[in-house]
Amino acid sequence: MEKGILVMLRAFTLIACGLLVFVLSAAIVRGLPAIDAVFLTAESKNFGLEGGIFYQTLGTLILISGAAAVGLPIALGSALFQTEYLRRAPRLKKSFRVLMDALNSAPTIVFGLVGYLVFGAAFGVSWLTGAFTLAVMILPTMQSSMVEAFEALPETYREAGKSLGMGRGAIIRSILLPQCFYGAATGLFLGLARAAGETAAILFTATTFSGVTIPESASDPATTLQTHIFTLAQEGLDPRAAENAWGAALVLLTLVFVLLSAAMWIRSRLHWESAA
Amino acid sequence: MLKPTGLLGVVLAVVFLLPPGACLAAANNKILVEGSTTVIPIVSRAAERYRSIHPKVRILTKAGGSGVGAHAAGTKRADIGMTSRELTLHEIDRYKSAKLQTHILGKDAVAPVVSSEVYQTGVRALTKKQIGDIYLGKIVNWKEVGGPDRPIVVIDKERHRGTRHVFMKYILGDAEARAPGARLVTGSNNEEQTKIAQSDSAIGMLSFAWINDQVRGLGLRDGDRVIEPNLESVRDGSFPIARNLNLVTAGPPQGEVKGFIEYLLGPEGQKIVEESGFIPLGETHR
Amino acid sequence: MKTALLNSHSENLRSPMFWAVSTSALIALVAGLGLLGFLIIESVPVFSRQGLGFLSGTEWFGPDEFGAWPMIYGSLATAFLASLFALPIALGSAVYTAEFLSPKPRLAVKAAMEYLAGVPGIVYGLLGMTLLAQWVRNVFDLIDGNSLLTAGLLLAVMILPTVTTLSEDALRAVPRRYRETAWSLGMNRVATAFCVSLPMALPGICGAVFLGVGRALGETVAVMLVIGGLDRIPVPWFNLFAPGQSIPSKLGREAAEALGGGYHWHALMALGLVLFVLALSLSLAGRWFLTRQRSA
Amino acid sequence: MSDQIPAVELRIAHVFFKNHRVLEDLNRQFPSRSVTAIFGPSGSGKTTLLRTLSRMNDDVEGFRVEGRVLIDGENIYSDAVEASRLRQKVGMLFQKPCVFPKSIYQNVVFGLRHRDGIDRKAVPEMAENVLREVRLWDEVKDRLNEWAPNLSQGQQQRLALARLLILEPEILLMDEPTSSLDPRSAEAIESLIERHAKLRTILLVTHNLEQARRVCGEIVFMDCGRFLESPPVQLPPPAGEELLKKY
Repeated sequence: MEKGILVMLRAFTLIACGLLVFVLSAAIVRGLPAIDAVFLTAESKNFGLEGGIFYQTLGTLILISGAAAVGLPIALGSALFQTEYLRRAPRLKKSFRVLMDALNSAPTIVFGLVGYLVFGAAFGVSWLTGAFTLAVMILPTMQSSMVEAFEALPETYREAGKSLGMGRGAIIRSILLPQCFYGAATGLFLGLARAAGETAAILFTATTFSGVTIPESASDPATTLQTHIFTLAQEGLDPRAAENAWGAALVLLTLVFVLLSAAMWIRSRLHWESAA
Repeated sequence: MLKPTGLLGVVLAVVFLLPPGACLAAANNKILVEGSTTVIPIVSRAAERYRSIHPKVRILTKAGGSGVGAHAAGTKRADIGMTSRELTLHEIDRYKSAKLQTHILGKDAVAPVVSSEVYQTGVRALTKKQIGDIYLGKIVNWKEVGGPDRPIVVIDKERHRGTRHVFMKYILGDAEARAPGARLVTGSNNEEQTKIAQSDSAIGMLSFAWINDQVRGLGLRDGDRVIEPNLESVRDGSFPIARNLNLVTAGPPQGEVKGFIEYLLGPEGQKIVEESGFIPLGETHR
Repeated sequence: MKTALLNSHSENLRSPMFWAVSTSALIALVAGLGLLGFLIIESVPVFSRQGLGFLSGTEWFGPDEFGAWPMIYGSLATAFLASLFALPIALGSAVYTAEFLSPKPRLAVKAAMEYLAGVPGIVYGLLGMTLLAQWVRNVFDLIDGNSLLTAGLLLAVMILPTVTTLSEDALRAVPRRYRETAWSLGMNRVATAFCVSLPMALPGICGAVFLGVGRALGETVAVMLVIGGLDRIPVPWFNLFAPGQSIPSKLGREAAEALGGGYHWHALMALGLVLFVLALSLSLAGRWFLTRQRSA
Repeated sequence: MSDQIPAVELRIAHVFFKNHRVLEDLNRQFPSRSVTAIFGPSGSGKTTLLRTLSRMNDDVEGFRVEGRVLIDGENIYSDAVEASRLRQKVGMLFQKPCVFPKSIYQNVVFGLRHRDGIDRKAVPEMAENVLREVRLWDEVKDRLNEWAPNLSQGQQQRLALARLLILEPEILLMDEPTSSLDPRSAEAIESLIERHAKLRTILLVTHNLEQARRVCGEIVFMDCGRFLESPPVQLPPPAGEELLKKY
């Protein structure tokens, strides 16, 4: 009886982990044949059936770095606000956390629609609109990870700073930020990974299908790996489209996994350091 | 490490980046073309060639369907909207202020299409009534129209799509007719084509240019006569589900947009229309 | 509130750090409230014209009246299916990981779940469209593989890592002394896991499931490619082999046509509001359960 | 150093956490340039008293002070007083040393970075002086750039004290600074207190009556959040131990 249940539990765990292996191998088996130097460096042609995904990859990178540039300071600031300036107002602090949870739970397509309405009014369908939209979307991801890092810092560090007569600003600058650097970086990379995998939020706000090269102005749309795969996926009939879709999917997956690995690696350093 | 001064700098940069960003938006030499997935192959091919002649002009295309094309041109989100149907009364009324202008690019026809498996069992043509009944859900099995004993996977398109407009206008007499028999609703031509090919018992509607050996076009039976789904029958005016492929602009085209539309309507552009599987201007009897 | 914020002293007001930090907090606040605010404002025309008829209407057929019920049904049905399929596997692997694995393999499983959660939705969509839909058609002998069931299965895979990780955390949070007590009473590890740890972690596991379902509700592109896109409630209503439509899929398919204004747009925004409210209440309920677990 | 070494005075002060009164009826003056030991069982409120004097509890939810806490004749809980300014005058040494994960030298000069009017060139010399003061110089002079958290507990505490002394606080609050230290470090700190007795106002919380008698001019007894009315100065050591065990 006990044995049987144990075997079953193990099987479930293997299924769960096996899914990752399955997704990865599907992407590799189907996508690898598409990938060569030309595919990575050429412009896409003839509806993505020919050519490569250079500008798509570039577009994804532009969007996520834009999102990070906008979102990071806001996430960092609001995390500090929540942990350092709301210490004596636990109710306010809790409301702020609930607000971030709420933002986190919002479906991504909703960010896309509202992002179009707000940022699109200023920049039209453009990479900048997309970057702003993604920044709002990944804000709670980054923020909560940073809050966690700040709250994990022992109170004694803050008190040691205070006992030396340092103001709150000085404590943040000289103690909190250096000590929580890895925590903040973890949050940043988790947010970037989330942004890189997102399609619905940028479908209407940032992208067009073809003809995009390097954006020349704030009002230029981008093209991204995500939306490229989305279009090609609907064209599954043509084997070239399927192959290129999987090729792009493999590149995207690699990008996301690199970002995630970075986040995990930094986090492991974090634990290592606090243990030391 | 982000120093607080740096942090402050970034915050300020973001705040102060907005106005110049908005200014940048003004000076531009790009043309945004959005809309029908039937027209998009022509425009993208043309854009690729046009760029080799006019390297400074950037032409961006985006799919979405005829409804999106009309909406994008009507709200001036795009410089050119693509539609594979005429503007509806609702659209003309709604975008009155944009003074929409239509430029006919070429001609196309929509055929009822089926999975190759169905075609091979001998279903080669259907009457208007039969197709209508299939979409209304009155005919649900292929054997009722002389095919195999298999339920019909009826594939409909999103309601704003141009292809659906002209197809339903002919089959059910109303461009926006409901299709209670439908099993799937698809968007772009590519998506519909893929779903039909993946199935072994599907019926759908596609522009001629998407017909191939996995997705076969059906003839239209009218009494004893069968009108074959080929460009010949469109050229001679006998195929009834024909339509114009249009470009829509808000007001008369200006500058770079004008140049590109002229290119499309000129001999080079019309050659691309033909290469893409459509009928160029001035080649039909109607 | 002011005194709480400023500690009743003027120190903060003069510090640039305070201003930088509270500006960004303000931006975050505006973003959060603005999102909900815009959805509400944009859907006012719909609810003022149609009232709750918008929610119960079964025909999405403009230009003047829209009914959201088929989409709401589709969203709920797929989310329900997803949790149904994901739960046994997620719970099983959470129990196994938390109760039986030594630290190293445990961390490996956690990392695998984190990667799995990071796989972009569009990649799942591609998989669903090229593989899953075909399998579903063949296995269940359907005339077509695009159905509520397919979407539910795909969503199950997508929420599996979330539910697994959070349930595992909940199980790990059960103090060791309870397990040791059970062992000292002669219970074996399996019995301990199911009769001691699992019941004590139940609030946390509920929270995990709620958060997972909340995520499933919001998924757009993957669902869009396999659900069938038919705005209709299947007949009979529990026929999940039938195609359907979920709210995000509807938004994804139709938004481009109405972007920015018009009654159609307002109807879509109202749909977005319904979706947000559903996802929000699930997720807040989930968080509530999770904090209950932590404080217990 | 300023001649105006401030005195610390409590005027009918009560300290609350939420609605719980943890310190009450504190009414006493700690004169300028004196060393006072505060002695009492655990939980009697000694640490809270020190933290109140340096406003360490400002961030604690529900913390509230009634009455007046005067330093240099000024109520430190009035709105006009900035906590960090106050703490530049009032240095606090905690029971458990907290050194930053930086080098030894960086730790010593850590607080100086946020002070104005420091002559940069003089900093290394200042650092050496304070390290000599706490008798750490000989132990660390060759490895000032090494990682401070690697020091022993006693060395860390002396480092924390040096880090404080370099800022020349006028009032020094010490919360059982030697309770978990090796004798050598404890001795170093005690001797420093003796040497600085006439330079600063020092409040020393201790569990060790012997230590209190050795280094302090005066001993104040605390129990249940109050100063005991008639301090049993002649209390023999065993009785002190008993008082300890009571809690």
